[in-house]
Amino acid sequence: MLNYTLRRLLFAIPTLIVISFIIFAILALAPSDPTGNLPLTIPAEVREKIRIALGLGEPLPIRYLKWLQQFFINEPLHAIEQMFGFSFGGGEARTRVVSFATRGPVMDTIMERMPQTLWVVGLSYVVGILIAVPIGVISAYKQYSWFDQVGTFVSMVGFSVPTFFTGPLLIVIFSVQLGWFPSVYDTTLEVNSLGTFWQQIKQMIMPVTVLAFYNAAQISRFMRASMLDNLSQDYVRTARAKGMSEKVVILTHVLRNSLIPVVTVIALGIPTIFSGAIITEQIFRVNGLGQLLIIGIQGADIPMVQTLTFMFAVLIVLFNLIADIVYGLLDPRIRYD
Amino acid sequence: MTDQAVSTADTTKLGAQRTLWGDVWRQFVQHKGGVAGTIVFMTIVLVVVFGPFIHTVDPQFLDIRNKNLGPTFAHPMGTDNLGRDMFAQILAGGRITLAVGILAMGLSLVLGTLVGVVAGFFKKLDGILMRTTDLFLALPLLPLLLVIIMLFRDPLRQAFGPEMGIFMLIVFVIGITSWMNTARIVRGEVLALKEREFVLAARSIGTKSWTTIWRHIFPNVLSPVMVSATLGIANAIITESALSFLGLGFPSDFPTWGRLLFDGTSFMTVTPIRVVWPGVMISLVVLSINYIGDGVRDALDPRIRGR
Amino acid sequence: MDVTDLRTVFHTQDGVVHAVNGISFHLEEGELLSVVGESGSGKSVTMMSLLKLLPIPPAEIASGTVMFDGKDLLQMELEELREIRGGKIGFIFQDPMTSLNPVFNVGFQIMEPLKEHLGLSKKEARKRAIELLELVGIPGAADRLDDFPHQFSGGMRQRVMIAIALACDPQILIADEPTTALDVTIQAQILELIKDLRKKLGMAIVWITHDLGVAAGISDRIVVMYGGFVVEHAKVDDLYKRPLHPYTRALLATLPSEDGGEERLKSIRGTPPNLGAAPTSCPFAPRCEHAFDRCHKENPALERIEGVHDVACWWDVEKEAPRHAS
Amino acid sequence: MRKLKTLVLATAAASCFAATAAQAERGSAGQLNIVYWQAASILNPFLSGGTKDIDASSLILEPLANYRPDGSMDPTLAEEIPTVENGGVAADLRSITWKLKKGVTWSDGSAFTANDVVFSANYCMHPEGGCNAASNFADVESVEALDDHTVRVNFSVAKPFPYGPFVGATSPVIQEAQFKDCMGAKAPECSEANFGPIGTGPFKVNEFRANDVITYTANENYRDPNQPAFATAVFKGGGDAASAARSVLETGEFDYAWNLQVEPEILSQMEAAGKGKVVSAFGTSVERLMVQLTNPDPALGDLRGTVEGGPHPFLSDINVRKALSLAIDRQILVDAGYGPAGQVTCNVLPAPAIYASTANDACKTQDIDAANKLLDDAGWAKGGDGIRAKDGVRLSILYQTSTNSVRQGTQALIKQMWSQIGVETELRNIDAAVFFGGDQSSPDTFQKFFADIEMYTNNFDGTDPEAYMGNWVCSEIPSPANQWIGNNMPRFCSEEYDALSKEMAQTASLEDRAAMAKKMNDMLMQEYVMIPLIHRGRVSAHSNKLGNVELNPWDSELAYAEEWTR
Amino acid sequence: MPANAETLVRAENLKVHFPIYSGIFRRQVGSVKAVDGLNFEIKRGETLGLVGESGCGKSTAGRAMLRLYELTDGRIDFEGVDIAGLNKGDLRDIRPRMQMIFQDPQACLNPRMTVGDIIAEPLIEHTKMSSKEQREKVKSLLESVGMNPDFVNRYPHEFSGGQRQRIGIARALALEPDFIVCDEPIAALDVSIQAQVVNLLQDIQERMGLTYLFISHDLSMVRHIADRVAVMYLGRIVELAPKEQLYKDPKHPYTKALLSAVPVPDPEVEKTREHIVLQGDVPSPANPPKGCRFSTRCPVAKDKCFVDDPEWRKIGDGGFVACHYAE
Repeated sequence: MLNYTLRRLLFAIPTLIVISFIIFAILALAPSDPTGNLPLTIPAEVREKIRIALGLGEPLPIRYLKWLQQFFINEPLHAIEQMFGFSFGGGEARTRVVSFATRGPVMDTIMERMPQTLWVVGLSYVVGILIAVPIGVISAYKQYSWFDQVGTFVSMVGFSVPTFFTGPLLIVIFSVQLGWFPSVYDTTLEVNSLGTFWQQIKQMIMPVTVLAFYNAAQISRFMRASMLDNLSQDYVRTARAKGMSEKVVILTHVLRNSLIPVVTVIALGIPTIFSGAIITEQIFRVNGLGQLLIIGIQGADIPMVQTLTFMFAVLIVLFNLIADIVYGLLDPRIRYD
Repeated sequence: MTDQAVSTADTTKLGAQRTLWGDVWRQFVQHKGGVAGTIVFMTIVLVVVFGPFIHTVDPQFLDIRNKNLGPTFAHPMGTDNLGRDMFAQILAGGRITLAVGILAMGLSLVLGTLVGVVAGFFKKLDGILMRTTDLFLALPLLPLLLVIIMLFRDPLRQAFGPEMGIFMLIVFVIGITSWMNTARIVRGEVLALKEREFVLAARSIGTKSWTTIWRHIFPNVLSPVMVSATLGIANAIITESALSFLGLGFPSDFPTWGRLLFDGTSFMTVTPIRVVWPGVMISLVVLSINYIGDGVRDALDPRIRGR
Repeated sequence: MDVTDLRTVFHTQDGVVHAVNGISFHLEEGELLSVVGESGSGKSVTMMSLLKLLPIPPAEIASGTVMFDGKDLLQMELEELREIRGGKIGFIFQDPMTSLNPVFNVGFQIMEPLKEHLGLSKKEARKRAIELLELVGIPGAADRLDDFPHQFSGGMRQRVMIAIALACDPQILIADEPTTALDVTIQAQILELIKDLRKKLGMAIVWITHDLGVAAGISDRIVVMYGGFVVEHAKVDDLYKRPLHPYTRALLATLPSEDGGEERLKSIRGTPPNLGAAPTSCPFAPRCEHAFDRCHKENPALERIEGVHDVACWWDVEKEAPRHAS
Repeated sequence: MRKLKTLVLATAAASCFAATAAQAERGSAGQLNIVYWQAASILNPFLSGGTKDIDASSLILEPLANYRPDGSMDPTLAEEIPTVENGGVAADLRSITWKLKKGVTWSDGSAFTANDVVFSANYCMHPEGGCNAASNFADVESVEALDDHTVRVNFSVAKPFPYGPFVGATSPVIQEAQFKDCMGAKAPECSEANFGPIGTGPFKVNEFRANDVITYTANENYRDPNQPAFATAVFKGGGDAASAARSVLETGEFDYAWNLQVEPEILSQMEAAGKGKVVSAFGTSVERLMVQLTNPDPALGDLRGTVEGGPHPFLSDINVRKALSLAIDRQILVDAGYGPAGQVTCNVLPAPAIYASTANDACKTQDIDAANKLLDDAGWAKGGDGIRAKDGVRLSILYQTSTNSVRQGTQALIKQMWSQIGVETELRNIDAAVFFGGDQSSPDTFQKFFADIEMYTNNFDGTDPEAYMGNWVCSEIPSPANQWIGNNMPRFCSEEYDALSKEMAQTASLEDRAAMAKKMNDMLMQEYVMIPLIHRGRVSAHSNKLGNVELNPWDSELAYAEEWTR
Repeated sequence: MPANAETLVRAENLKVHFPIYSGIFRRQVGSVKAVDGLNFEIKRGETLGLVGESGCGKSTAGRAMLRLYELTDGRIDFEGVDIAGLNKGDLRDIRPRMQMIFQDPQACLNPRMTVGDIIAEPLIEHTKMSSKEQREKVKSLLESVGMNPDFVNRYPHEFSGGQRQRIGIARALALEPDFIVCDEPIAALDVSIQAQVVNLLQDIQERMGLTYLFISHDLSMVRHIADRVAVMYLGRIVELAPKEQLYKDPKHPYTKALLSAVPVPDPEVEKTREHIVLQGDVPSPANPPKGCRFSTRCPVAKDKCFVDDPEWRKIGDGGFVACHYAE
């Protein structure tokens, strides 16, 4: 297992380098320009100067190498310095990855965004799972029952209705008509009392619902399929022959086996939490990582987009590995070596 | 092998000609959801294909003085904020949306199956192809889409005209970014099939690799591919609507259901009916296709087929 | 245990499959009854029907009674039946690979019925589990309790299955082709073990097999099934010395002779019956060399010939004549 | 139009009412909630050209003078507006001397001096700084502090309009003490300063979250002890215009929403909820069609879209251009896409009033017949497919603009109008970051203009049109030689126009300047090299509870937030 | 069996090892020695039975004989030609002469092809028959394996196990081979069907003069069909002898144990018979025991057995054994 993990990690390095280059090249080739969103009143010469000040004057390979150094050496060093409070030599000369739009270090902005993204998108993922697993279990156990039919129907609708529709719909109903929940998410809210806690709950309900609905739709399908696979296995018969109650048979024997593939699917989906939910974040102004990415793309904030997308790529590679390892841990039959 | 009482039922009617697909079809017909899905889907396809011959209003015609109408006799689904007839737009949008869905799915299946089969069958190519697949999975798609569309829009427009060009581009973009799962599934299936004795039998005869793939591997991976196919259409339709949301989709005078839904969302409170139609159409298609997929999967599953 | 007129059908796309068609047999305390038959003869379905272990639907137990300890298992509430399953009646299945839950260690799986039926504490259950593993001859029992099924070899896995089935000291052990998936030398080990356990524990055993050789070695009585019917029933010596049903005879004849002679094997023509239609004739008639008119019209009932020897056939193989003039 | 009037009246009434409330104590009105659907990414206007960033920082940083909502200049940190009359502007027009208010302090308590002003100029003029306001400092030779409260700006040429530096929110004064280590290439490294500048304005930064939200608290050192009325302010960003409008007009969560580019029927419906009102004001923005006078045929390769590539196959015919303009019903475009935010216009220079020409107003009414006749007479005959052609050249137009739903609506309407005069149109929309970006490698920029018609809005800062009208001189034609930099998109070139432009740069008299500007505007209009469509206003919404608010189209909308009350 | 017939196939030091990779760099750390040095020959027209328990490498050996696996070492002479060294093209030319019948009648037929197409596949690959000729040939093949030739358009799932196995045999016969490897052809069949298939195989052998390598774990069936029998244990042949000799007088202790483990369908014999019950399980072929491979389970093992690998030596009349103490 350890060997396997190390090997995979080792293999991840060239993969990530290739990915980083592709990302970099794609974004550099992309015909969008950070000065494109400036007002037209700014003359072209000034734009050119701005572009050079942003470092766009240098050739692509140099920019790539610079970015590599910033991302892989300067940023981690900076993070360590921040964490432990001591400084490596030459800390002053180290440049970090700096955004075109904010002119501030990209990483700081990303870190600032992390909490709300994790809260809202992460919670919706958790809620989605919590809804999906029982639905999937019951749907499979009572295959073709009315519960199964309704569950299938609802999850299909959840899958097919885009969040750019459900979000505004909820806002119109619950913010405008009923006035129950705020339509704008307050990212500065600090939860320090029961009142603010309640406020936090209220502002999270709608975005979490929208996303959880979508997530639950997909995971419940997986859960159902996996349960169906296992319900027809021989060991289920053995468990029944041992005189185990249906509850134990389903919730211990079958569920444990069925969860193995589902847990890996869930693990594979975790990077999407970090990539945020672009549309939902826009609609509710949660302003998490997804919103940061889309703003970056729209504003041609190349360092921001590069860093974010590369981080997602790292997460995807990492969680692919984690999913495999989790599979190995959950399923004693699998031993990687 | 003791409780095979069930499968011996297969030998029942040796007199009648029965094919595997015949069995699948018979099973599929038993699946209520699948049949209902097929009926709904076919109805939508027929309406979308033949509707414009009956409802002959030009979907692009702007009748600004009749904007934001509710359903009327002349405009069964009302009009939008520029006075375009919604029904005509739904019909026109449906043609494009369905065509995109089906073709993009086709492309992603062809790619996915090809990569999956080759990776599964040729051990030497497995590593590189699977790493490529991982790479595609790990690549951030949004910027990639942006770049592909920027880079290839003009040449394609030159070659095939503005509508066909962007259509091909979008089909291509959705196809190229959605084949990875199919490839993984197919590869897994091929790895298992490769160990099956009939493939060994083919080798013992001396059948060449590509012939073996075509004759023995390919027909047997069709069932997972069919299931991915049904899901693929739904996925492509939803991806197209997301592209419209991001402003990367078709030109604005080229309606698709995704775009109609997105445009209608802002008018949700003014003319609610405007969001209902495209929303219902997308949901209906995705639902019906998923039910068809369920039906196909159940029909292809030998365990269930036995029952 | 007394089984009368058990019928089980499956509802499939192709119509109703009559898997078990009115089977009756009884099992005495401490004896070993073998049920012999080919695939599709209904022997496994019969045993599963006894404790309602078949998935319902598609299966349906159409009729019959299974009297055990004075109660009809088929009429019992599920809760009560659960007490019997694993508690009074233990089950061993054919494929030890798939019959054990792959994600739980064997200790858990042995201890489960102990806790459920005997109400043992975790500690007691563990102690008992070790005893059980030792009983079925697994070396290093205490250490292997935490191992997972895949870490055992096929034979060892089947021993674990036996340990689970024996966990609560059942009165009856139903073994569904327990050695079919095993190699001969391992099969020999398991057979030795069973013989040994019978001596020690004295429970009654129903042994399902298709191997006449295995049945010969361990049985007290044998039931031969074909097409969902019992076609012959006899004490073990009687059956092999004096098979009365043409099917039993043919089955014995197909086995290669011990001296490996050059002569051709005797084979039974045709294929096993399909069970799609409710049987109206003798199921073996199409393959039977003695079949005559009546066989195609009427299905013979099981009838006692002498002592403990029943057969269901219109033809008297010993006299080479129809059994009853009709 | 009637609606607009009522709006204006309502605004006026509100400000009357607010005048009394303005006497309230500092901080008595609680929190001011502002929503911008584009989030602010930085609070240093020199490093960002984004309106959102400039507006957000205008609550903190102040220039020497601001523009009032009526377009007049108003001293902010200066004692008065320097003019030739009061001696502040030198007679040779080559320098301007600002007298600073005394007793002004930065929010950290330190004194505001002329050195800060000088420093701000040096900061922006640093060649490696990439300052966005560099054009404000065009032709500035030096800025010097004559004493602690006097600053002189010296120009290298005569500047008839010397109010570039330090006027308007785009070129405020920053604190030397805070920014002195952030000059030039180091500018981006000073995140702390860029995210939390110390200013003289009514608020100071409490917390800055890039691209998300800014919280402010009232500046306790602000020069007017009663201002601002609000103790705190929140500047929330993100989302889209419609939902921003909703949060002010329907849910009342916010007090002020900016730039509501939303279809008019949606806005009026939201307004009906009664929580707030929609206000609009008109600056100099004109949505217009640019006509490509050179040939954009891809077959030309490198010569595509350049003067060298030859004239456009059909748009070089003025009759075609005129017919295109005649065929457009501008009022429909306004009604469909702009509502209160738009007015029909026939000028590329529609405001301020003294510069607005009335010579071209005929275009306000659509005249399909005249357009058809014009084309018929010019020999463009309709073919079998209903499309006009002459000598094998079909009137088939590729019409591009940036991606934006209102623009796409306008495109569709115009396409249909043109089809009535036998012109075929293909629509294309391009992401704004690409369209307005200067990426040399992209064929889709508005400067390369590889299309027949393109549409966008342009305007100018402040109230002086000199530089703006200078956009259409010959030397401004984009071409590969100047890396496609240049603002003369139609590739219009006229000696007469160039001469007028030069003359204007030498003229100080406002009346003369106005006459010249009108003449230049009329030349462009009568040549139909640009087809103006809509005079676009700013549309914002504010809560009914907010008082003393007036929408300011000439400067930051928040430039006078210190006067707002509840 | 012709008395002194020529040798058709000869395996010499046949080895098939499957590498095991491990560690971070996937270095080969060992190998599963599935087949580890087999020596035997099969005479034309003879049936050699190859018996052993699951995992002993008998199927691997059978497949290696047709070079469906690449050999690690050794050679296979087919009519004097070493097929282990042939290139792809030559191998393809020789394929029609050697065919295989598989264990699982379910898995060895492509479920998506009709019976006619399955049987015709070798004809398409190796002959230039017209499709009509192919049809005829397929029909005659079906007849020759005792099936109704009208079944050509059916799919495999419509047939019972025995019928499927006949189809598999028909496919193997299509190119009229000389040598057929029968890989447990009856293991998955019901008792009553097994006899049918075995009879068929024998009939065909007589008719076409075929040579069989008959792989099975069923000792009594092998006794019936084979002329000589080889017993495999853990990748090696431990004993090879004419069947009468092997069954009557087994030399190797493993053979003895194996024979005694087979239950006899006669209760009286069973009651009196003494069983040699082997203890424990077969060791892993990745890590076979030192010395004699059977030493860990051998009831009569002595010290030497744990150290020295026994020699493959001739014993009795035409028999071979690998045991230090066999006499």
